[in-house]
Formats: sequence, structure tokens, C-alpha cells
Amino acid sequence: MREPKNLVKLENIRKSFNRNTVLEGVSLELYESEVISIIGGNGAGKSTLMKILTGIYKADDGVIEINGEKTDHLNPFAAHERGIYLVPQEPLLFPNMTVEQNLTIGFWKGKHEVREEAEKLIKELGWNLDLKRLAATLSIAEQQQLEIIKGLLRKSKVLILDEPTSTLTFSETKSLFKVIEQLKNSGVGVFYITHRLDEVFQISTHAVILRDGKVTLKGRIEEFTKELLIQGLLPVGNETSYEDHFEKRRTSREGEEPILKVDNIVGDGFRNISFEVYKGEVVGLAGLVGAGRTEIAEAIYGINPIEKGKVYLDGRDITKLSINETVDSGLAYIPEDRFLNGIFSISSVRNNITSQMIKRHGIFTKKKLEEQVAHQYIERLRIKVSSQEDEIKSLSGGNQQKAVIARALSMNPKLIIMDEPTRGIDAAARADIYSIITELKNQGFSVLLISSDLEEIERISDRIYAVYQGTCDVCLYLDEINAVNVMKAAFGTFEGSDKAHV
Amino acid sequence: SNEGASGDGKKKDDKDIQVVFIPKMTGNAFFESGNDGAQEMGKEVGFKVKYDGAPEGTVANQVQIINSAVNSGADAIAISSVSSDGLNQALKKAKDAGVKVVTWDSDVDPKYRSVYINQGTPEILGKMLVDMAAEQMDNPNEAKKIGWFYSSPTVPDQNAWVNYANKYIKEKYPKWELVTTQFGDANEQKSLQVGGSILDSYPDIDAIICPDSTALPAMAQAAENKGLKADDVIITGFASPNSMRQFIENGTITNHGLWDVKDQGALAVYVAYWLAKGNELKVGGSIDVPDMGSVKVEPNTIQGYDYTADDSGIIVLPERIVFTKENTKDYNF
Amino acid sequence: MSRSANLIKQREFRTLLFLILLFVVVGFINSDYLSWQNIDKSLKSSLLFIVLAVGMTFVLLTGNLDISVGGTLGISAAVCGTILRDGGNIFLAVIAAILIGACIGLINGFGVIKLKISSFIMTLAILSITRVVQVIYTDGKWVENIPAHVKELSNLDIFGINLLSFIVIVGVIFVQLYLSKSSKGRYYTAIGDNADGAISLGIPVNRYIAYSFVISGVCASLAGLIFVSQIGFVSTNAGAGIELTVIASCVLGGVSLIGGIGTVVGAALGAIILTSINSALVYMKVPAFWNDTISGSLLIMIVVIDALLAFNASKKAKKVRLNARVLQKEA
Amino acid sequence: MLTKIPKWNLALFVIIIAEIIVFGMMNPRFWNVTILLNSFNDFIAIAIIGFFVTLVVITGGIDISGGSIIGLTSVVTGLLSQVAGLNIWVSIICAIFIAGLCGLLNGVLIAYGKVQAMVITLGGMLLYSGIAIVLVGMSGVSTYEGISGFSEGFSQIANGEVMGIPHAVLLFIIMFIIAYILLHRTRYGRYIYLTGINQNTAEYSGIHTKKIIASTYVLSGLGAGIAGVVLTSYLGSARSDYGAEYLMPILTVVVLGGTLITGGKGGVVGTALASIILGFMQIGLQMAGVSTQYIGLATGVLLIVSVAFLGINRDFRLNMKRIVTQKQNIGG
Ligand SMILES: Nc1ncnc2c1ncn2[C@@H]1O[C@H](COP(=O)(O)OP(=O)(O)OP(=O)(O)O)[C@@H](O)[C@H]1O
Ligand SMILES: Nc1ncnc2c1ncn2[C@@H]1O[C@H](COP(=O)(O)OP(=O)(O)OP(=O)(O)O)[C@@H](O)[C@H]1O
Ligand SMILES: [Mg+2]
Ligand SMILES: [Mg+2]
Repeated sequence: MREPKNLVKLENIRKSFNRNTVLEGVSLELYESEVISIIGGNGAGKSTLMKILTGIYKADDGVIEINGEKTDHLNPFAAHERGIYLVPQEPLLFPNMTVEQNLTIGFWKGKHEVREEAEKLIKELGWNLDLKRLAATLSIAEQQQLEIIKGLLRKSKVLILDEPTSTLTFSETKSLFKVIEQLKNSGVGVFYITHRLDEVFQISTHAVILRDGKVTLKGRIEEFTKELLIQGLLPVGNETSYEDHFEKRRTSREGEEPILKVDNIVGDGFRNISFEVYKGEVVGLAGLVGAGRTEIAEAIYGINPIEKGKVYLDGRDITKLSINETVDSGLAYIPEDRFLNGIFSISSVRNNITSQMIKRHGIFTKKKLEEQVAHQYIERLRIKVSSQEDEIKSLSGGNQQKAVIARALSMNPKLIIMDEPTRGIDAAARADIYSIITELKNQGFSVLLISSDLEEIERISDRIYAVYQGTCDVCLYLDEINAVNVMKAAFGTFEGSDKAHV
Repeated sequence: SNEGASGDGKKKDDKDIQVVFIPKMTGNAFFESGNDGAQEMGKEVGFKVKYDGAPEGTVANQVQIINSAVNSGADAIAISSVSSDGLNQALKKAKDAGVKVVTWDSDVDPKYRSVYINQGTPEILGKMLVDMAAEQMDNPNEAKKIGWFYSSPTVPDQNAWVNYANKYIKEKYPKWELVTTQFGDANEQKSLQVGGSILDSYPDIDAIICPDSTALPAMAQAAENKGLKADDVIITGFASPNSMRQFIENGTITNHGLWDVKDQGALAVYVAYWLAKGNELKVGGSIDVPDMGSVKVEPNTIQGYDYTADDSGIIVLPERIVFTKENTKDYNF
Repeated sequence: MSRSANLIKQREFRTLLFLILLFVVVGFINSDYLSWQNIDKSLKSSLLFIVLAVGMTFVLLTGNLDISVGGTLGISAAVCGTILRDGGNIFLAVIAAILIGACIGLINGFGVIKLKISSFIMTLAILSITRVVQVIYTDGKWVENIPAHVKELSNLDIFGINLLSFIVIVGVIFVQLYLSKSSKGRYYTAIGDNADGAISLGIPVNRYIAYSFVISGVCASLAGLIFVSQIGFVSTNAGAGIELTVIASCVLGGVSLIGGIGTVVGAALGAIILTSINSALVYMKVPAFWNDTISGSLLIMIVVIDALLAFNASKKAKKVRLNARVLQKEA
Repeated sequence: MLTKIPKWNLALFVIIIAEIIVFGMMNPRFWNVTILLNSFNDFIAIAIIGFFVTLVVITGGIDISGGSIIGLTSVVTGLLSQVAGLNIWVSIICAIFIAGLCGLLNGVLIAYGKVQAMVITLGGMLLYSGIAIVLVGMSGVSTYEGISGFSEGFSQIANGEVMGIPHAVLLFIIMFIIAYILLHRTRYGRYIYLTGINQNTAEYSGIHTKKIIASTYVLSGLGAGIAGVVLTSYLGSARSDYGAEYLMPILTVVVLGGTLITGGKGGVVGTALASIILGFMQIGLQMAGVSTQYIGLATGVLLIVSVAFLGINRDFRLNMKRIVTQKQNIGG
């Protein structure tokens, strides 16, 4: 048997942005048929490292060897020529082009060839992506699917997947893994970045932990356990605080008024949806990509119209209210598409956090108060910033997400709808968010959780409603919640119980 | 006195006297020619002439330029005003500061200037426009269709001529019918296009009179594009001979008019200089101008003003020129 | 044909519809307006703007703006005018025009790419500079007495339509094909659509932005040449304020100011609409002091109606798509 | 203290000082304080509109109709007071109200019709100046002569002084303070920024972004109305073509003031400083003997040099290095 070929060799890569040092000498090698999972907290520099490898950023220092050849002046074009392709963390599509045009642009292959292969691939993955749709109309999950397909079609020798599954649900993820497995067998090398530790064990051959700009742990996957990974990720001397102390409860709701009562609403993308959320309860909405959960949430929040039915918040009819009024009546929403709907990219972290609460404080803005509020949430949610004035777009994704959560919390809502709240968030931050949810629960706040992460929704929901093709007829109670049932429910095949006995 | 003008109290050398020559706008052939005359005069006599105008001929720009002229210590200004009353405040301040004010081409309220170098009253020019068209007609007393085409409904002088001309037509040629009045915004492309459209939508029009230096050549070009000659449609108006020579020579038009704007510019800056030197103006008196001989200062009443102060009068240019095939070669402006 | 290609088509189609509507309505009032001769003439009057709009479209597609086109047009018209007036060859003039345009385009591109100045500021600055340079070059004088043979160029006919119009139409079609069919042509749109995406795909973003400015500059200076030939004299204010009309033409034709959307065919149609309004007003024989009011309201009405149509169409499409996903249960 | 002033404003301030020094050396009369203060009259209209167009630009829009609204306001003031015989102050209020309506039309069409602002305000520019001409034409006053005969009191609006300080300067300061407080001290101002940065997020945060956007156009219209009244008072007659030439200068002061043309960043302090810079440059060069038609060259060079070299963009040194060493650039 021949030696496995070395595809990529990174040596002593350094990179800093202005005064923020991100990578302090990272070395990494990738051989044929390897899948290396890169794990690290938000802002550890995973994406940066990969962007350097594809020539999007230029390393301050260090050597990059591709196929044994040293390469200077790497740019994306040169990287593509050498067979390296990056599926970015945040989809970088061309919104005014169709899915098909997005696939063909910058591709040396002919249009027809690409279309055929794409159709084949989509079928194989079992995803549902219409080639003729305009990219602007894709949901964030669909965008991510498109980016992945774009990457798979390139037939590159080195495929980099930067958190490809952050918005995908279990079923899409499963089919993706099958394809990655095939690629691996055909000799392709893969860098796989994720925050879902379970996935690491499912597909990788090796794992690498990146921390404080350095590789702290590296080895074959067999040498790792989940605990080891978590240990490796945690900040030094802080081992205990991330233990799983999530406590579910099933209190009797007989006769109690629900905080949120959704009564048979109909709108674009969903039909006859009814459910309740009680005080101090976390209710999950499970479903596949495209099931319509986001549409339901947005309709409740007041972004999209509700054609029929009623929504009550704490007994008050909020069906026809504007977003502003909905917010006033105690509802907060953390949108799914953070970049599009969640952040004010070129504004400071402080202004991002306080953008909603300022309306409670008179005509004039009060800087002191805002500083105080921002400070409070930056501490509480451990948002990693050098100053409140930092532009939020310079933060890592996870920290941006925390700032968005902080904004919702600053309104002291009775109910928070969280649409993919932990998307792209590292294990530590995720635990932070879980503990925030616990805290909210204990204080009597309620959470409506939409998540594509099977493990997450299963772990923290007190009750789960399953949305299947725009309908919601299944409710899983505490004792029914397990991976199998959730999956069944999402596919519309759960038979066990129905909502009749609420 | 000119003490205020120079500011420092010392009497200036004549050759240090600065006259600011202000057109309505820069970039217009008419005013550029006036400037040529003004500069030549300044060189010949030995005083400074600063040409200062903005590309957009607007009141605010002119006021700003007047203010700057006063502030920077100019001794006199010679201005073609874009508005008969919008400059009053600025000119009053200039006069108060001892700066002599002469107007040329387009006047202001006579209270605020000493002399107006007049190319002809609206009556004279309005009549001239109509006559240039009428003389090309075989029988001007019959029913004719005519149109006006100039820059915009807001410029004062062109509108004043046209107003008077319309009156004159009513009296002299009552059978003429005014079919259209169009504007080209002093924009070549638009003028050409609108000119063409006039010819197309009024195919039986007899004469189009264009008292605007952009509209006239554009109108002539539009006619040439359609292959129309002077026998098919009469096109006349005011524009510099350089811009129209071609059209006269190839028979697209027969005549057009203007006054010697170089002389006018020269006269304006000279009179301004003459006043700045400290000479007293007397209505009814006369001024000796190099190369032009003696010019007479007429009272304001000839333009219809009531204001009859001793130090405010009008100098009328001796002649206006009708350019034809015969004489167009003799002029260069 | 894919659905969205159809949608994009519809956009130009709507512009065409507005154009036809304009002609029909005016033709109703004055039937001469619908004559072939007038249509030919309208096209001829729009040539200047079409050429400018085509160049501008490239810049707009990349998400930038070129305010300097009027200045470029002015300088090129002045230089070409002088060359031609002084007996220079027409080819010499064309070469001069292309050089001038390319030069100014390069300067704009340099400022935007290397100095990282926003294109709005950069081209605004270049506009004021070029205007002054033109005054200095011509010493404030008009360029007059362009030889007759040059002016005749703009009146030559071929197949019953104006030769220049014919060339421009063919040119627009070629440019359209380049932009929509060739793989490189799509880069302009891609850059404006998502610059980061374009970078990560290995598209040489900076180079294509520079190209777009050069193309716009060359188009503007070729328009200057057309100006000389059609109008026959050049003032130092030639093309003043034209940039807004050109941008409006593009937007009218469906080009987005944010970048990433639009076609040159649309921009050309927009240019024809905007210029045709001027002559339409003459044909309608309304008193001319109403002109600005009418053209202003027309412009507003067209863009608002168009936006509403587009908005409703996309809303409907979204509704249909979302509802198609919903499980159909028997009642 | 100095560190708190944003860098760009500081740079602008330095430019003003440099202007005063350089122009004064070229013509010492430039150092005459009265002349400097009086020169405010010549750019106050640009500045006032600029202040509020800054708000518009921060929301991600643009308003080029301001110049036309000046003309319309002027004509309405003139017609109401001189022709219809209304009290001058009532006429002024009516005129400014109408200017606000023009802004409202722009704003509603842009915010609710989702049309590109540049085109709507271009149409507005034609429409409003057209209406001004039509109004004059229909009222029987000749369109070209201007309406004059205003009272002394009206003329004092722009030409008066308080303790040696021209009204124009006071007005400049008052309008600046209003715009400053609105934009930088109120919730409304914050919403303007947030809307400009990301309208979606703002909408999701419960901000009525459409109202915010529309309102900035109303403010810009009102600003233009006030500018129109001031200009009419300053020039002593009402004409429909006032303000037509202010289009580019208004945008220039806004962008030179450091406001991002794509929205989300900027401020009125910069706009105020930039309008003083442009105003001083104009008279400074004129007083130094430069003909007005050449000043565009200086403005253009100033724009490029200041923006490229003084640091609206922070990466300037980086850029210079790149240019000098010609290193491979991203995607280049
Ligand atoms: N363009 C940039 N300008 C300035 N700082 C940046 C830039 N890109 C990334 N950073 C900083 O570099 C650090 C690493 O970012 P990077 O995106 O590589 O993290 P990551 O490991 O991918 O995190 P995540 O898991 O959240 O995606 C962060 O602190 C981030 O703020
Ligand atoms: N035409 C469109 N234009 C813009 N956004 C759209 C359009 N259609 C759908 N969306 C957005 O896409 C999202 C819908 O996502 P998707 O179709 O994946 O439904 P979903 O069930 O919410 O998905 P998931 O179950 O993964 O949350 C919503 O945010 C919706 O606003
Ligand atoms: Mg990352
Ligand atoms: Mg969703």
C-alpha cells in the first residue's frame, strides 16, 4: 500500500486583525481520505484559519504547502485551481441570481453539465431545492444547503466545511454525512468545523482543538471522548461551570392560563396551528427544514399576517398587533437569520443590545443607562468584547448571537421565541444560553424554542410540538421526549399520542 | 470716493485698479466673447480685469461672487445680472463699500448701479427679432405661424424681449399666429431634440425665433438634419456669428442678429475703470473711450425707469448687427 | 427558460410597456408621434443617453456609481470637437475619445479600489475636476464650426434607420449577450450582488470594478463623440447635469442602485423613455411651462407603479411557494 | 477630551483652520471676522439642507429635491404675501408647510412604495420646480421677474444682526443644534441610524422603519423650506429658480462630512464643518484671485485628498503600503 498523499500542510500560521491576535502559530496537516474536525470556541480562529487556507485572508506569517508545493500569494482563485474549496460558515450567495446561476458562476464546467450533476446530487441527498428559485427567497437553511451543494459539485481535493450543519436538522445532516463518507473513500480530504460534538464522532478520522490561537490537542478520533473534547475547549480553571444542570419539569397545568395561546391560526406556509405555552415552560417546535416553524414564529411576532385564528399573550389578543405593540405586550423574538434580521452590523455592541430597550426611556437617549445595561448583559452572557464600542460585526458569530439574545432579554419579556438560538455557538456559550434559559424558567418566563439541533431540543424542552409540512398535530410530553419520537414526529409518522388529552 | 474700495486709505495706482467682470454664467459663447473684449480693453488701457462667473447662472451665485469681489478689495464690478431685483442687497453693500457698479447686457434696479451698458431696450431688441423674421417673408402681412424657442421661462432678458416682441406682433402683424413657445434649458442636447420636435409637430410653421445662443444653433442644426432650408422655414434669433456662420453659408438660415458683445464688454469694464479712477458721472455728459470715441450717457428714462439721480444713467451701444451671408465673415466672436 | 429569468425579463418587459404606453398615449393626442419617422428620431435623440446608460449599467451592477460621466462627455466632446474642427481624421477622434474615457475610468477605478474612496465621492470629485479641465482646455470657448462631413455622420441611414442608431442597437445587444451569457460577463452582477461571495469564488473583484469604470468612461467619451456629431457645437457646459438623467434612465430600466440587478437593454429602454418625454411634451402641445411638472410626475408615476407591480409579484410568488409546502389535508 | 471627538471631525476642523491661515496669507482681508461671518449667508442654504439630508443619507436614502423645494418655497412665500396679500409670517409658515408636504410625498413614496430614493427625488426635483413655475405662471406674475417688495422685517431674517453676529450665523447654529439633538441625542436619531444599518433588524426590533424613513424626508423638506425662506429674504425677491445649483454642493457637504453614502454612519457635526470648509474655500479662493469657474478643481482635489488621506477609512496606512509595495490584494 502506498503512502497517503499529503494534501495540505500549514506551518506556524499567524494572523492578527489590527491589535487582536487570532492565530499564534498554528500547524496542521491533512492527508488523503482524512476528515479532520476542527473544534474550538467562538472566536478561536477556525474560520480565519480556513480563510487563510483559501486565500481570502492573508496570513501575517507562516508557510502553506498544498500538494507538497509551497504557495505564496494565495488567493481564492489560486486556491480553487489547486483543488481547495471552502463552504463558508455564513452563506455567501448571490441573492439576485437563481439557485442554478449560483451554482454555475465562477465554475469552469458548462451549464448543462452542472445542472445535471446538481440534480443528481440533490436527489442523492434527499434535499428539496428548486434550481429555478431566486437565492434571495431561500431560507437560511436552504442557503446553507445550496452552499454545501456548491462545494460538493466542485469535486475538489480538499473540501472545507465550516459549520455546514448549523441550521440543518438531523435528517439533512444524515444524508450529508453519507456523501462526506463517499468523498472520504474516494480520497478527498475534509476539514470539518462544527460545534455539535456528537457529529465529530460520527464522521471524523481526526480531531483538532483550537484554543487561544493555538492547537492544543490533536489526534485520531479514537483517542477522544466527548468529555475530553469539552475539557479541551473550556477555559482553564473553569471546568465545573458547564456541567449539565438542566432541569426539566412537568407541573400540572390544569386550569392554568397559558402565557401564549395560539388558536388555530392560518397563514402563508402553515395551516390550523394551535398550541399553548405556560408560565415557566420551555416548549420546543421540532420539524424538518422547511416545515414552516419560522413562518409560524414570525406570524405570532407580527411580521407576517395571520389570515385566520387568534394569538393570545397572557390573555390579551395580540393577533393583529404591529411588532412594536407585540413587543410592548411582552413578547421577544430572536430571529433565525442573524445577519439579515438580527444584528446592526456596523453599530456598536452597546447600541445593538440597547436598540429595543431605549424606547422605554423617554425621548432622549441616556448614555449612562445604556452603558450600564450593556455592561450588565456583556457580563451576564460573557460576551467577548474589548469594549462596548466594538462594532458587532467584528465579533465572532457566537458572541453576536449572545448580543442578540441580550437585546431580547433587555425587554424583560414574558415569552421569548428563540429561532435557532444556538446556531453557530460553541459548547461553552451554548451552556451559557442553556443556563440563561433555565434561569428564565425559574423566574417564570417562558420560552418557545425552535431548533434544528435534535439533541438540543430533546434536552431542554419540557414539551415539544412537531411541525410537519405547515401543520402541527403532535405534542410530545415530558415522558415521551426522546430522539426517536422527535424524529418520528418531525417526519409526520408519530402515532403515540395527540393533543386531544391536553 | 474710492477710499472705501481700496480699504487701506491710500490712493491706488491706476494700473492697480481691479474691475471684476461678471457674466450671467460661464461657458456661454456670448459671455465669453464679452470677456474677450473686456480683457483686451484691460490690457490696452492698463488695468486689471478679473473674469468671475459660475457655470450655473443663478442669483445666489452672482450674489456670492459680488460679495467676494467686494470683500477681496475690487474697485469696480461690471455685471450682467441674472435677475432684475435679486442682486439689490448685494449691490447696495458693494456701493456702500465704495465699489463702483456697472451693468451690461442685463440691468438691475438703477438705484444700485451707476451705468448700464445697454445693447438696446427690450423694445429695440424685441422689434429687431420680429423684423429679422418678417424681412425674410414674401408678404409678412398675411397669416403666418410662428414659434418662440429660447432657454427657459425664468430668464429675465429673453422673456422681456419676447414679451415686447409679442406686443409688437399684435400691432404690426396682427395676422400672425403664435403656435408654440418652447424651452431648451440652455442644454445643447435638449435644445436639438426639442428643436427637432417643433419642426415635426408643427410642420406648417413659418418662422421660429430663437433669442438664445444655445437654442439658435441647435434649432438650425435640427432644420439641417431634416434637410430644411431657409425657404422652408425661417429660423432667426440671437447668437454669436461664429456659432451660426456655417448655417448661413449652407443656406439653412438667412440671417440672425446680435450686437457687438466684445465692444459691450470692453465698454463695460472701461466705464467701470473710469468710475473707479474717481471720475464723476454726469447724465447727459459723455465719456471718451479708447478706440470707440466718445459715448454719451443717457438718462434712465430711455429704458422706462423713473429713477433719475444724477449719477445713474445708461449708455446705449450704437448699433446692433444683423448677420447675413455678406457680413458674417467680418466678425469673429 | 427558468422562472426567475422570466421575472427579470418581465422587468425589461415592463419598461418596454411603459415606453409603448407613452408613445400610444401621446400618439392619441398627436398621431404624428407614432410615425416611423418620429420613432426613428426618438431613438436618435436617445443615442447619447443610451450609450451613457450602458456604461453606467456596468458600474451600477458592481454596486458603484459613476457621477463623472457628464464631465467625461464634456472633455471628450471638446477634445474630439477640436480635433475634427482642425481637420483631424474621424478615427483619430475615436481613438482620442477612447483614450480619454479609459483614462478617466482608470482614475476613478484607482480611487475606488486602491484609495478605497466610495465611488460616489470619487466620481463626484472627478466630475468637478474634469469640468474645470475642460474650461482650461477650451479656454472657456465653444468648439464651433464642426465640419459638415462630421455632422453628416449622424444623419446617415442604413436599412431605413439611422446608422448610428443601428450601431448602438447592435452594440447594446452584444453587450447584453456578454453580460448575461458569457461566464465572465456575469461577474459584474455577481460583484454587486455579493462582493464577499465573489471574492471567495475567486472572481477578481477589483479588476472587474476597474473594468466597469473604464467601460463607463469609454462609453461616456464615445457619447461625447456622438454629441459632437449630432449637435455640431460644444459648449463648456456640455453634458452638465446629465449624470442624474443617466442614472434615472438606468433605474427606470430596472437597474438597481445597490448593485447586482439590471440589464443594459432595460437601461437603454429607460433612456429612450426619459428622452422621449421631452419631445412628447412638444407633440402634446401643452404650454411649455408645464414641462417640468409633467415629466416629474411621469417619472414618479412610472417608478412607483413599477415598484408596486414588482412588489406584488414577488409577494404573490412567495405566498404561492410557502403554501405549496403545506400539507394538503382532506377537509 | 480630544479623544472623544471623532477623528474625522477633527480632521475637518484642522482643514478649516488651515484654510483660514492659507487664504489669509493670500489675501489678508480674509482675516476680517465680519467678512468671514457674513460669508455664512452664501452657504447657509446648503448647510441647512445638508443637515437634514444627512439624516436621510444615514437611513440609506438620498434626497436631491432640496434645491427645487427652495424655489417652490420662495415662490409660495412671494405669492402668498405679495400677490394674495397674506401676512408675511403666515405666508412663511404656509410655505414651509408646503415644503414639508413635498418631503412627505418623497418620503411616503420611498418608504412605503419601496422605490429607489434617487429616482423619486429626481422626479420630485422636476415636479417641485415645475409646480413653482406653474404657480407663478398661473398667478399672472411674470415668471422671470421675481416677486419683490418684501417688508423690511422679512429682509431682516437673513440680513439682520444681533450684537454684530449676522443672523445667518445664528440660524446656522440653531439649525445645527436642532439637527444635532434630533440625530445624536434622541431615540428618534438612534432609530435613524439603526434603520440605515439594517432595516430588517430594525423592523424585527419593533421600530417603525417606514415612518422613520419617511420622516427624514419630511425633515429634509422642511429644512429646504427654511432655506428657501432664508434665501428669499437674503436676496430680497422670490424666484422659482432659486436653489437649482445646490444639488451637488448639498451632497458634497454631506459626504465630505463623513456620512456614509450607503447609510448607517455619519453625523451632522461633520456636515456643519464640511459646509464651512466649502463656503470658506469658495470665498477664500475667490479673494485670492481665482475665478469661480476654476474652484471646482480645488473642491474635487480636496474631496479626494481628504477622504483618501485623512482617514474616513481607517486602513489608510495599510492602503498606502499596498499601493507602494504593490502586493497582491484580496481578489485583485
Ligand atoms: N474581518 C475581521 N476583522 C476583524 N476581526 C476579525 C475579522 N474576522 C474575524 N475576526 C476576529 O477574529 C477572531 C476569530 O474569528 P473566527 O471567525 O475565525 O472565529 P471562529 O473560530 O470561526 O468562531 P465561530 O465558531 O464563532 O465561527 C474573532 O475574535 C473575530 O472577532
Ligand atoms: N420569498 C422570500 N423572500 C424572503 N424570505 C423568504 C421568502 N420565502 C421564505 N423566506 C424566509 O425563509 C424562512 C422560511 O424558512 P424555511 O422555509 O426553512 O421554513 P422553516 O420551517 O422556518 O425552516 P426551519 O424549519 O428550518 O426553521 C423565513 O424566515 C421566511 O421569512
Ligand atoms: Mg467561524
Ligand atoms: Mg426556520
